[in-house]
Amino acid sequence: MAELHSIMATPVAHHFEDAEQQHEANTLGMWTFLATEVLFFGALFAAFYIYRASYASTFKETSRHLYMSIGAVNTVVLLTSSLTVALAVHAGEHRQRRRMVRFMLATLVLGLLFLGFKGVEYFLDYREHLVPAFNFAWEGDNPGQAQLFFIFYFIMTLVHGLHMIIGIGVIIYLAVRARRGHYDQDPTAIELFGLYWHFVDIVWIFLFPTLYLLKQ
Amino acid sequence: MQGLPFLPDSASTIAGRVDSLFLVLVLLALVFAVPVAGLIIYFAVKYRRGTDVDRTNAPNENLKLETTWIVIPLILSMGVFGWGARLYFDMFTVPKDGMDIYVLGRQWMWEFKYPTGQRELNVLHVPVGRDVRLTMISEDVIHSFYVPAFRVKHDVLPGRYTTAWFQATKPGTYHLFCAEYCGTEHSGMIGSVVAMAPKDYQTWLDQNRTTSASVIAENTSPSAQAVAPQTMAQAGAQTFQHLGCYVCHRPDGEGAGPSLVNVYGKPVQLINGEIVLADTNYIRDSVIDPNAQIVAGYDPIMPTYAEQISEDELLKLVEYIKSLGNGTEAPPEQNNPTSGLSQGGGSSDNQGSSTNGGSGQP
Amino acid sequence: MSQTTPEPVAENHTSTKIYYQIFAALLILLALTVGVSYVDLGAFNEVIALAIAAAKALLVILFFMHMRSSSRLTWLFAAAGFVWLGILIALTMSDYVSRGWMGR
Amino acid sequence: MSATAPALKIREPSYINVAYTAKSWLLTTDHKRIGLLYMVAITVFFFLGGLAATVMRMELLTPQGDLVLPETYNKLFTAHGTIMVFFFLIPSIPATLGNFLVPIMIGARDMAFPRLNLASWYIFMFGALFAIIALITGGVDTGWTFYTPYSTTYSTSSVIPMAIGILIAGFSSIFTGLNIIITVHKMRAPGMTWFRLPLFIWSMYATSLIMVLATPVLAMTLLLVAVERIFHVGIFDPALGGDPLLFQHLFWFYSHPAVYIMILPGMAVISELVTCFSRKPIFGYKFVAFSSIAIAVFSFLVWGHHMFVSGQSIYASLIFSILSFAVAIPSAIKVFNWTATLYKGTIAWDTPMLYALGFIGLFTIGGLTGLFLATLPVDVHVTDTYFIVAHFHYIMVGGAVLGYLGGIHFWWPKITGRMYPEWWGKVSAITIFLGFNLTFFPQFIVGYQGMPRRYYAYAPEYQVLNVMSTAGASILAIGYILPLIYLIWSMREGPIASDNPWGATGLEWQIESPPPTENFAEIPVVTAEPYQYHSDGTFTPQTSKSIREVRQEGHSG
Ligand code: HEA
Ligand code: HEA
Ligand code: HEC
Ligand code: CUA
Ligand SMILES: [Cu+2]
Repeated sequence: MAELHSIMATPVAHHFEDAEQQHEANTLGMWTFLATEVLFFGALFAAFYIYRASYASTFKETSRHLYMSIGAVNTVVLLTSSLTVALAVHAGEHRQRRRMVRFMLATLVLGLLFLGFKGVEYFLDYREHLVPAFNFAWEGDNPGQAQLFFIFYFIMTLVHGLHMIIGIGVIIYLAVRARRGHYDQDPTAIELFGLYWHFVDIVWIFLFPTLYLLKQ
Repeated sequence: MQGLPFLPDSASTIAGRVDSLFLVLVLLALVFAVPVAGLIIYFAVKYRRGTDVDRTNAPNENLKLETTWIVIPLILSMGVFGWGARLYFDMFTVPKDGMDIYVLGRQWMWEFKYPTGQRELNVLHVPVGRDVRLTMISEDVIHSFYVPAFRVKHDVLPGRYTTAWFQATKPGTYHLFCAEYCGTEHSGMIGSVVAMAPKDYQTWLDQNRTTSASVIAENTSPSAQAVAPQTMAQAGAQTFQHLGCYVCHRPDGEGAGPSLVNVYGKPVQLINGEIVLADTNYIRDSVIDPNAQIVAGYDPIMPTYAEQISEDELLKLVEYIKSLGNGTEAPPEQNNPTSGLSQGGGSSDNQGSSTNGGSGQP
Repeated sequence: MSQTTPEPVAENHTSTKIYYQIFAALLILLALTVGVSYVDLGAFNEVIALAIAAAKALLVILFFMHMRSSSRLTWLFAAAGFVWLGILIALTMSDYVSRGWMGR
Repeated sequence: MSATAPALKIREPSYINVAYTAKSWLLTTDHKRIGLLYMVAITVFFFLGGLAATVMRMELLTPQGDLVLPETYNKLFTAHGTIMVFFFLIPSIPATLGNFLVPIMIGARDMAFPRLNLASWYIFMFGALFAIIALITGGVDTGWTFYTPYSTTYSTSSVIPMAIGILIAGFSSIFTGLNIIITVHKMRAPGMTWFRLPLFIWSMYATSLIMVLATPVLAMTLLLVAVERIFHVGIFDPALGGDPLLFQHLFWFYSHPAVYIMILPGMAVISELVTCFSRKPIFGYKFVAFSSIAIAVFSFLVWGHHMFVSGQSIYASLIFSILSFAVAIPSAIKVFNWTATLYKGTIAWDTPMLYALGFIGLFTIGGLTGLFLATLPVDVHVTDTYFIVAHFHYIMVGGAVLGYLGGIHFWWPKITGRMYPEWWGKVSAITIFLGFNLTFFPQFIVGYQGMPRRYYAYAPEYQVLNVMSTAGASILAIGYILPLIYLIWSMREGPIASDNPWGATGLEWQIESPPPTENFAEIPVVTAEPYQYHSDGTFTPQTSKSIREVRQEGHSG
C-alpha cells in the first residue's frame, strides 16, 4: 500500500523507463504481495483445519452457534462489493471518471455494511458468552476445544476485518483523489486496489464455509 | 569403538549401532571434505597469480562432471538415509515384553514411577539386559529425556504420552539430562541412570519396596490415605474407586460403560466406524476427553475428568487398566512400608519438588 | 492487466456484461453451498463446501482479477501462494494422520 | 558518516556527497543509501549479539554456573539468537549489499519500489525498537525458537514485545524480498537476459522467494503466540486442547527456509568473488544458477527435521529426513562448481578471496554435519546438544558471516570510493578463520559426547573443550573488531579507489566509485555474459561501451 503514493504520480517515476514497465511492475508487485497474504491467512487456515480434524465433533457443535444468516448476508455484501470494484476498475480503464467514482463509493458503502453486520454479529456472540478471554462460557462438552474454535473464529474474522478496514481507508483516499481527476490518465492505482479488494473477498469466500457451514 | 577417545560411554544395545552410523558419516564427510579442501588449497597455490603453469583450455562446463557430482552424492546420501531409517525404526519400535517405568517431567525435576510402587526423583535404577519401556508425560512444559550413554532421547510432552525404550548393557551410573529447554533451571534438570546387574537390581527393588503412606498422600486425595497401596495398579484401583469410575465400568460390563477388562492393547471399535488401538494415550484421552472417541454401542455420557485428576493419578489409572488386561485383578504385592522415595541427582536446588507446576493438579 | 492503452468507450456494455454474469454465478454457488450445508452428507459436506469455495475463488480470480488475460508470469505468482499453502498443509497433515500408525 | 565524506575523486556528485544532511539520509529513496542505513543498523546489532555471546562464553569457561544467574544466561542466549538471526543475519546481505547492488548489477536506476524500500527500513527499525524494549524490560528467556507452552504460559519474561518486534521486522523482510523480485523481473537493462544475470542476482532472487513465501507464516505464528499470552487462552497449550507440536510445525515452516535466507546471499557473494579472483568464468553457470532456485523450493519441504524426537510421527520424520538429504544436493553442486572454477585460474590472494575460500571450506563442514543431523538415529542422539550449535555456527558464522565480510571488502571501494588496508584485511581474515575453528570445532565433539545446549552449568568432563571454545571466541572477537576499526578508518583515510579496482566484469564496476545517485546516466546496453575473464588477464565487461561513451553519444546525437 505504501507504494500507492508513487504510483499516483502520473508521470513515470524517474527510475522507470516507460509507463508500461511501471504498470507491469506495479501489478506484479501487488500479486506478489497477495501471495504473501495467502500464506499469512494460510497459516491460520492450516492451524484451524488441523484442530478441526482432531476435534471434529466439538467444532461441528460450535459451528452451529454462529449466525449463518449474517455470514451468508455478509457474503452477498462482499461479493457485490467485488462486482462494484470490478466495475470501477473497468470504468477507470475506459476513462469514465464519474462512473468510476460512483462504483468506488458503492464499494465503500458495501464495505462499511459488511463491517456493520460483522459488528452486530460480534455483539450477538458477546451476548451469548462466546468471546474467549472476555466472557466465554460453554455449556456443552469440552469447553477447552470449544473455546479453541472461537479463538480461531475471532482471530480469523478480526484479521480479515482489519484488511477490510485498511481497504476502506484506501478507497476513501482513492475516491477523493479520483474525483479530482488524479487517475484520469493512469488508473493503475484503482486497478491495484481492485486486486487487493478481490483478495479480501476471496479470503471471506473461504472463511464462510470454514467457520459457518461445516456443522453436519 | 570403545577405544575412540571422543566418543561418549556406550552402554545400551543401540549405542554401538548409532556410533557405527556416526563413524560412517564421519568417513563420508571426510571423503567429501578432504578432496574439496585439498583441491581448493592445491588450486589456490598452484594457480596463484604469478605462477607459470599451464592455464590453456580451462573448461567452463562439463555435463558429465556435473552429472557425476550430482548422482554420486545422491546415491550415497540415499544409502545413509536407508541405513538411518532402519535404525530409527528399531529405536522407535517399543519392544513388546519390556518392563515399564513411568516418567513424569516437571520444572525442573524428573520423577520415575515403577509399576511395583517405587518412586524416585532424578535417579533411575534399571537392570542391565532388559528392555525398559518409558511412558513419559510432562506436567508443564516440554522436556526431553536424554541419556547420552544410551543414545536415547525423546521429548516429554504435556498432554500426551510419549514413549522411549532402551536396554542397558553395562552396569554403571550415567548422566541423565533434560535436553529440551524448559526454563530457568533447565540445566539443573539433570540426574543419573543407574544400570545394575539384575541381581543387584532385585536387591535394590526389595530394599525400596514401597510405600509409605506419606509419599502417596502427596499426590492422591485424602480418602486414598486410609489404606496405603503398594503397586501403581493398586493405587490406580483406589483412584478408580473414589473417582466413581466403577459405577459405570464394571468388570461384568453391566454398567453404563464398557467393561475395562481386556481393553488395553486391543483394538476398539468406535461409533464412527473407526478402529483404534487402546494404548496409553487412548486411555488417557478417554478420561480427559471422553467424547472425542466414543466406543461403538455406548452413549456419550461419560463425563470428563480433566479438572479433577492429576497426571500422577492418570498414570496410576493407566497402569490399573493395563493390569486388567489379562482379565484378572492386579496380582497382590507384599506391603513393605519402608521409604519408597530415594532422593538423588546432580541438582542441588530442586525447589520444584514442593510446588506443583502441573496443569491438571487439583 | 495488460490494458495500458485505452479502449474505445463504446465497448462498454458488452464488456461489463461478463461481470454481471460472474456475479450471478457467484450468488448461485453461494446459495448452493448454503443449501448443501443443511443436508448431512458425512465427510462430503466438507469436500463440497470447500470445492464450491474454490470454484468461487477461481471465478473471482479469473474474471474480476483479470487473470484470464494476464501474463504467464502473473499466473505463476498467483499460483505460488496457493501451492506453498498446499505444502504447508500437506506436510503438516502428514504428521497428524500418521501419528497413530505405530501404536504409539 | 555523511558529514565527514571528504572530496573524493568524483566526476559528478556521488550518491554520498549529493547531500550531507541527516534528513537527506533518513528520507532517501536511493537504494544505495538505504543499503547503508541497513548496514549501520545491523552492525550495531551484530556487536550487541556478539556481546551476549561473549558473556555466555565466559560463563561457560567453568562447569559451575558462577558468572551470571541461570535466568540471565537464558536471556543472554535468547538475545544472542534472536538478534543474530532476525536483526543481523536475515537482513545482512539482502538488505545491505542486495539493496546496493541488485539495481546496479541489472542496469537499473533504483529498486522497483523505492519508497517501499525506505519504508522497509523504517519497519525494520520499528521492529528492532520492540526487540530493544523487550531486552530493556528484562529480556526474554525462551530461546530464539519460542517453543510453546513455555513461551505462552510459563515464561515470565518480555515475550510479547519480542514476538511483536520479530513480527514487524518480518514484514520488512517481506517487502525487501518483494522489491527484489519485481526489480529483477521488470527492471533489467536491455540485453540483460536471465542467463546473463550475475549469479549474485540469481541467489538474491531465490532468497527473496523464500522471504515472500515463508515470512508471513512466522508473522501469523508469532501473532498467535502473542494472543495466547495476552488473553490467556489456549491455542498451543495442551491443557486447553491445543497442540504444542503445531507451533513447532508453523515455526519451522518459516525457520528452516529462513536458514537458506541466511546462506543463499552468502553463496551469492561467493560466486562473484571466486570468479573475479580466479579470473575465470564460473564453472557450470546454469547449474549454479538453478541450484539457487532448487534450494529455495526444496527448503520448504524439510522443516520437520527439527522435530525428530519431538513426538512427531515417525513416518513424517522419514519423509522429512529423505527430503533433507535431497536439499543437500543443490548445495553440493555449488561447492563443486566453485572448486572447479579455481582450476586453471589465475588466483589472487586478496582479502575478499581469503574470505571466499574460508567460506567454501567452513560451509562444507557445516553442511556435511547437517547431513549427520538429517540422519535420523544420529539426530536422536545429538539433537539439542552442542553438535547442533556447532553445525549452525559453521554455516551461519563460518558461512554466512564470512560471505558477508568478503562481500563488504569486495564492494567497499564501490560503496565508499576508498580501499581498505589490504594487510589488515588479510590479518583479520586469518584471525577470524583460526578463531572460528577453535571456537566451534570443539563443540562438535562436546556435542557428540552429550553436552546439551542452553545449559549454563554443565558436567565437569566437558570443561576442557569448553575452555578451548571460549579461548577461540576471544580470538574471534579480535578478528571482528579489527575490520570494524580499519573499515571505519578507511572511509576517511583509505587510498582512493579506482572505478574498477578488481578488474571485474559486472555492471557495478563500469560506473564511478562511489556511484552517482542515478547509477547510470543512460541505461547501459548489456552485450556480454557475466564473468568474461580471459586467461590473458583481460576481461570483457558486461556492457560493451563504457557508460561515459554512451553518455557522449547521447550528448552528440
Ligand atoms: C544458514 C543456516 C543453515 C544452513 C544453510 C543449514 C543447512 C542444513 N542443515 Fe541446518 N540448522 C541451522 C542452520 C542451517 N542449516 C540452524 C540454525 C539449526 C538449529 C536451529 C535450532 O534448533 O536452534 C539447524 C539445525 C538442523 C537440523 C536439526 C537438528 C536438530 O535440532 O535436531 C538438521 C537436521 O536435519 C539440519 C540439517 C541441515 C542440512 C541437511 C543442511 C543442508 O542444506 C546442508 C547442505 C550442504 C552440504 C551437504 C555441504 C556441501 C556438499 C558437499 C561438499 C558434497 C557432499 C554432499 C553429499 C554427500 C550429499 N540442520
Ligand atoms: C548469525 C548468527 C550467529 C552468530 C554470528 C553467532 C556468533 C557466535 N555465537 Fe551464536 N548462536 C546463534 C546464532 C549466531 N551466533 C543462534 C541462533 C543460537 C541459538 C540460540 C538459542 O539457543 O536460542 C546461538 C547460540 C550460541 C551458543 C549456545 C548457547 C547455548 O546453547 O547455551 C553459543 C555458545 O558458545 C554461541 C556462541 C557464539 C559465538 C562465540 C559467536 C561469535 O562468532 C561471536 C563473535 C563476536 C563477538 C565476540 C563480537 C565482538 C564484540 C565484542 C566483544 C563486544 C564489544 C562491544 C562493542 C564494541 C559494542 N552461540
Ligand atoms: C457416567 C458413567 C461413566 C463414568 C463415571 C466413567 N465412565 Fe468411562 N466410559 C463410560 C461410557 C458410556 C464409555 C463408552 C463411551 C465412550 O467411549 O465415551 C466409557 C469409556 C471409557 C473408556 C474407553 C473404554 C473402551 O472400551 O475403549 C475408558 C478407558 C474409560 N471409560 C475409563 C474411565 C475412567 C478411568 C473413569 C473414572 C475416572 C470413567 N471411565 C468413568 C461411562 C463412564
Ligand atoms: Cu526440562 Cu529442560
Ligand atoms: Cu532446518
